[in-house]
Amino acid sequence: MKRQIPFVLVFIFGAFMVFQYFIPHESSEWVYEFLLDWIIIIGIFALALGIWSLLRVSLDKIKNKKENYIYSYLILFGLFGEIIFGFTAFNGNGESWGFYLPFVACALLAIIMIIHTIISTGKKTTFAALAGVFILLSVLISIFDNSWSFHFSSAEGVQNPMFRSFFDHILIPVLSTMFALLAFFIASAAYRAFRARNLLATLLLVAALIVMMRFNPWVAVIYGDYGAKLSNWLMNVPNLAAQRAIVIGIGLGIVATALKIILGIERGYMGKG
Amino acid sequence: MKKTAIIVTAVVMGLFILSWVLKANAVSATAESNYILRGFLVTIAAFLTLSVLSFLYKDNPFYKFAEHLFVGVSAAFWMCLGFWSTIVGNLIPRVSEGLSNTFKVPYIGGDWGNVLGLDIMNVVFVFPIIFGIMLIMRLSSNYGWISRWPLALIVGTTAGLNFVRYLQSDFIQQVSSTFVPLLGNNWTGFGDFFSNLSLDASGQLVLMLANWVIFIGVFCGLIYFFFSKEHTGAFGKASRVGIWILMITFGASFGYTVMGRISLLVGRITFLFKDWLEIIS
Amino acid sequence: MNNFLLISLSDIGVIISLIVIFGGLLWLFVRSIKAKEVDRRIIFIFIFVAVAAPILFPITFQESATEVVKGVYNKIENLPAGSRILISFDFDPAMAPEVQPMANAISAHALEKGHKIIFMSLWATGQALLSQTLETVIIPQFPEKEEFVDYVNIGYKAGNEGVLNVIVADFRQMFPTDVNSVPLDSMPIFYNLKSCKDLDMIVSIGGGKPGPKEWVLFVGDPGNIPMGVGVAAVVAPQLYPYYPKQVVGILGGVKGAAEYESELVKNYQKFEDMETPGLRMMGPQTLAHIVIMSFIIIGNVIFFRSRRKDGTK
Amino acid sequence: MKLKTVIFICLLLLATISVSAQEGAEIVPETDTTEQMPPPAPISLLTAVDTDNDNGHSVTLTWELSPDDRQGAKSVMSYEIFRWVPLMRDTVEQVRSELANTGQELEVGDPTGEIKEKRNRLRDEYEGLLSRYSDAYGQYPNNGVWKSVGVSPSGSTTFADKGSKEREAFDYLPDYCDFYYQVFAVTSDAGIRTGSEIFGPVHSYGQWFNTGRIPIFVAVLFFSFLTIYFVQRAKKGDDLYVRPLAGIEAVDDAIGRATEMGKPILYVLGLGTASDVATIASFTILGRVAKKVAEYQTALIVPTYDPIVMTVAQEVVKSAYIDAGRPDDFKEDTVHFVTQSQFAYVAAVNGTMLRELPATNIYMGKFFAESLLLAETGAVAGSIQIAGTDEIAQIPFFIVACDYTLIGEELYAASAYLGREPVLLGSLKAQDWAKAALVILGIAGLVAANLGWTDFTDLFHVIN
Repeated sequence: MKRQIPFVLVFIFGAFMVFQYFIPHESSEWVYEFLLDWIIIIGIFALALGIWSLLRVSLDKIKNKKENYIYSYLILFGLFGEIIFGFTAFNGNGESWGFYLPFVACALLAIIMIIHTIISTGKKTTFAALAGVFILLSVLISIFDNSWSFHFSSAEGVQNPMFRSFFDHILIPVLSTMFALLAFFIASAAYRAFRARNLLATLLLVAALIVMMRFNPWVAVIYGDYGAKLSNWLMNVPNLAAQRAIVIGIGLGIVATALKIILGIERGYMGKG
Repeated sequence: MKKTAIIVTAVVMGLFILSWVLKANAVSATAESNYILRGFLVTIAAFLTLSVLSFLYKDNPFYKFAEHLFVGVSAAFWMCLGFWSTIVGNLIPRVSEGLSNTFKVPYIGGDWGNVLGLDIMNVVFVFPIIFGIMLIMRLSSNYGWISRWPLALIVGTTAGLNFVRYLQSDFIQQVSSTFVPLLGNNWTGFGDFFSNLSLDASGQLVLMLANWVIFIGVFCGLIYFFFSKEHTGAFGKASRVGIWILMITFGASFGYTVMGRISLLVGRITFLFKDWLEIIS
Repeated sequence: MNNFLLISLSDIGVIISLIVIFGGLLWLFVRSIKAKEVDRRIIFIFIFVAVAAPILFPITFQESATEVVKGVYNKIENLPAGSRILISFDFDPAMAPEVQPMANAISAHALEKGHKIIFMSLWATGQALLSQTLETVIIPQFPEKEEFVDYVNIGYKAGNEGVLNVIVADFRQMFPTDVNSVPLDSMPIFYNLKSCKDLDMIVSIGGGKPGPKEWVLFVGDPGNIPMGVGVAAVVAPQLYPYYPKQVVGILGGVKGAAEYESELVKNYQKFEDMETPGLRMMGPQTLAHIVIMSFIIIGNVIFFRSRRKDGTK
Repeated sequence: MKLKTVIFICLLLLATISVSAQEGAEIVPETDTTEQMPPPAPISLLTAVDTDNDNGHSVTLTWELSPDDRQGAKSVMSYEIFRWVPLMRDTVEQVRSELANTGQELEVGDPTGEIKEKRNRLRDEYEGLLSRYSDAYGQYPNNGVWKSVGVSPSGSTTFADKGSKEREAFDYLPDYCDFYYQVFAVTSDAGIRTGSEIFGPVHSYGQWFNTGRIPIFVAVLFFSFLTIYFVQRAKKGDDLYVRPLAGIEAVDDAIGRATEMGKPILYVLGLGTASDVATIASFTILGRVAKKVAEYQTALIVPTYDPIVMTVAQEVVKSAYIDAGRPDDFKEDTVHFVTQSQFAYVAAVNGTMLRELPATNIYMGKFFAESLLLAETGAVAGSIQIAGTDEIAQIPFFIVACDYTLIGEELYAASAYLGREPVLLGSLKAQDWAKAALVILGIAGLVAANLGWTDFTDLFHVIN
């Protein structure tokens, strides 16, 4: 029973999605549209699952003082800092910040202390007392400072300049620099792997060189337009053919797997390998 | 060993503070408010950029610092956006009038009428919440199995969508695109063909060649992907041609990609030079 | 595609950095004949210098547009004024240096031709970049264009392909309002515009998933709407199978952006002095490509020399 | 303050639009004119039918061109299409716009609940009106006017009067109502025009089958038949050959190598979700690898990106250990969640590679830009690397940086090949037959295209 119901569900929803494609009637469209909405909404709950796992892994490291556990505090700071920014808003015109940043600091420390109270084995009372102090401080600030406010009631938190600042000055630099590392790695991979060991490797190497040539101004001087034309031809003709062959293959593979899933032939994804 | 680490950390901290002060000073000159904060933010962005770049040398504490901070902030960022845009923006207006008022979003439930005193839209959109909660039940060891239901919903729906969609886009469409005239699009006879022979990209010969290469490439490529037949004889030869064409393509795409990766590095270095050091305009 | 180098001889910085790069490469080449492998960190340093030097001391190149790029350009050029174009920003800050110049150039071109633009994004992180384009390109360059009439920003919606599935049939179901909660029904630009099928053209700019490919599969192709795409170089080859049937043209990577910009600068007086980040980025590109190609050659020299050594032993 | 301004502007715009719409729309066309120029000849054979293959709410008109279409002095420049609408439509539209306005007012705030009450009242009224709509249309030609619904350029002989299916949209077009149409041939002087004969009544309604998609329907049936047929045959015990895949053969050797070296195996599932086909294929391969690993008692590390993928992978590995007869050796943290952020995930996996120095790295699933970051770091760590992905853009990087790579569809085939389960092999056989059919169709289509038989190539034309 426990095992069968999910496969029945898979069949029902899968078969519906196949049939609705052929049914233009609005009742079919209606169901189709809200099913898609459902999936988007369920996805958000999965995100909560992810955050929970992240927290659990970090707390586990801190609790057991595993290697590099000190860095797990950074995860906690980043996580809760950004959440606080995302749910509070700044009322002022950007001139006066009041005690907003001290509040954030107190709230963050309070959260960390609460977590410590929960996970620590000894010194529970010390952590609890510290947590109390920081909670009190942040409550006091939130009562007496009018330059900012909680915005549990509207999406203004996302417009909070600090929320955006964290995005602009922490997320973006790390993300785009990680990505930029690829410029270095692509060079070292080319150096290491592009060696004419056999026919296939040579084909790979020559094609790569031809395409990269179009950036070489001296090649353009010697061969005129033909270098660039050859590289475009490579990208447009053999590339198109190979892409199409792969796309058709992958398409068929996906279609076959989808069919197997709908019919309950493929069951590996439910955890029985 | 320990001593060097302390010295390096101290130097980096010193540089960080120096950059912060100088940057704040530079910002304050442009009469922007909160210059201390702005100076800090630009400095931390530069610091994180350099920290990640230091990974090229080897794994080190600065890299770990950037990485862990990044993990925390990104998780929270996605969560906040998902909450405001999907839960508040899409779900709440459809299920609860009270919550809609609290979150100041227009309540759109009730548009589909009532059945047995229940609002249809409310009922329909309560299901994803139930499924979402079932998904979270995964955390429970006793009721974890129930999380398979929403998984079944997601997998089943996507499978159904994929089934017809890929059949159309990647199969029927791609096949019909392969129906190309092998003699080129405006064939005017052999006499004309040989008298106007040129290597020009829009010339008849090149167009014809392109169509032939596409035709042979697609079919040899497909033959390479035959799994249930031994690749011997003519079949094996065709499959060889197939893998050659695949390799040429992979080499070409690799070479093509270099450009994009360099651009990303340009972006980062420009940031360092322009926004942080201000040595270029 | 006539690239030729326009180095002003007075530029000492350029000369020095070129000497450093090519001298270093020569030295490595000599070493390679003795079959000595190069440490990856040395390659990293070369790449860094090759990219950083042209940023400090600009080197410029000339560009002219190729057919695939012209496909997008001509489509925008030939649409009757007042056509409605949707431009979707499907990228994140990491990809932005590569594709945002295209987004800027295409938006500017479309507005200049008198088209109306609907901006949106399938990536949460794209929304900030979208506002950036509005604030730094559209508003300063086209002060006479009115929001809600000539362009509108309807922002980001979560749901990836799900969003596309919905808007191909009905816009308002996914986007009842624009980014500032102004209802679409109140905007002249959305008058009589129900779904994507009522658009005259869609331009998707991106490089990941969901991105241009999903737009083609889920919207452009089923809705039979002309699609132009601007993509990061890495995914450009993937879109070629859809050209020219399902997409009118492709801008691939920064080179595509540079070509589009050069076409704009050439044909429009208004754009003569505009910022051309795409063109500017070609200097580092060229040097870095040469460095990588040199390393491939060096690697092969090492390979053949060492094989010979092994053979003689 | 800012919000108020915006709303004010919006209301203003809305008002302008509705006013202009009313001005422009409901003109009873004047057919007789006192100009010297004679009116053009009317169009002929006007017919209107429900638009095919849609959800209703649309009527398609066809006609024969006016003889004066772009001809001569009284040249017809365009055709204006009119539909008869009952007078009640004004009331409907008024209630509708009031209803829409209350929606906007609600956004500003509704402290007393007054607006909400008004909205409910309006909605009841609106629904009541709509229920009488059909009757009102049925009263033709009494109590109604002709309303312009669109203009079609000269030379065109069809027009789709398409409305919205949303009941509260401004262009809602009800189904199953008697519609009457008239088409005017209009000259360059908008006043000089000639109306056609009136056509009606016609209904719009939704269809239950999209005939334009028959080719796909046939493909669905064909493919399902093939799959079921070969799966049945495989179940009966037919021996099905699968050609060896170098990448998969290498997996067993790599596990052996890791055992000899006493180093772990790193299995990366990629960034896919549990519904991605590549990830689903990867689960099957993971099951095989885990079983071998359990038999050899080697260590396995599976960092995951997606929480759902993590839980599934845990169960897959667990059952593999049970199958291998070593359930006690299974540890929960073999499979662990890292984070749901692409580059942070990569950073963590890269760290693992440099610290644990695994003998073998296996990358199977969906990979994006991180493919090369992972594979290069793995190469630095000196591991044997086997990769497989269906993400076409990333295949070149794996080919360059890894020792073995499964290209695209090979990844799906590998799961069948490794599993050796007859049903999976059967479906692989079906895939090959579909491919063969495709090659034959392709060649036939090519011949047809070259001989100019468009009838055949049109068979593959899918109407959307």
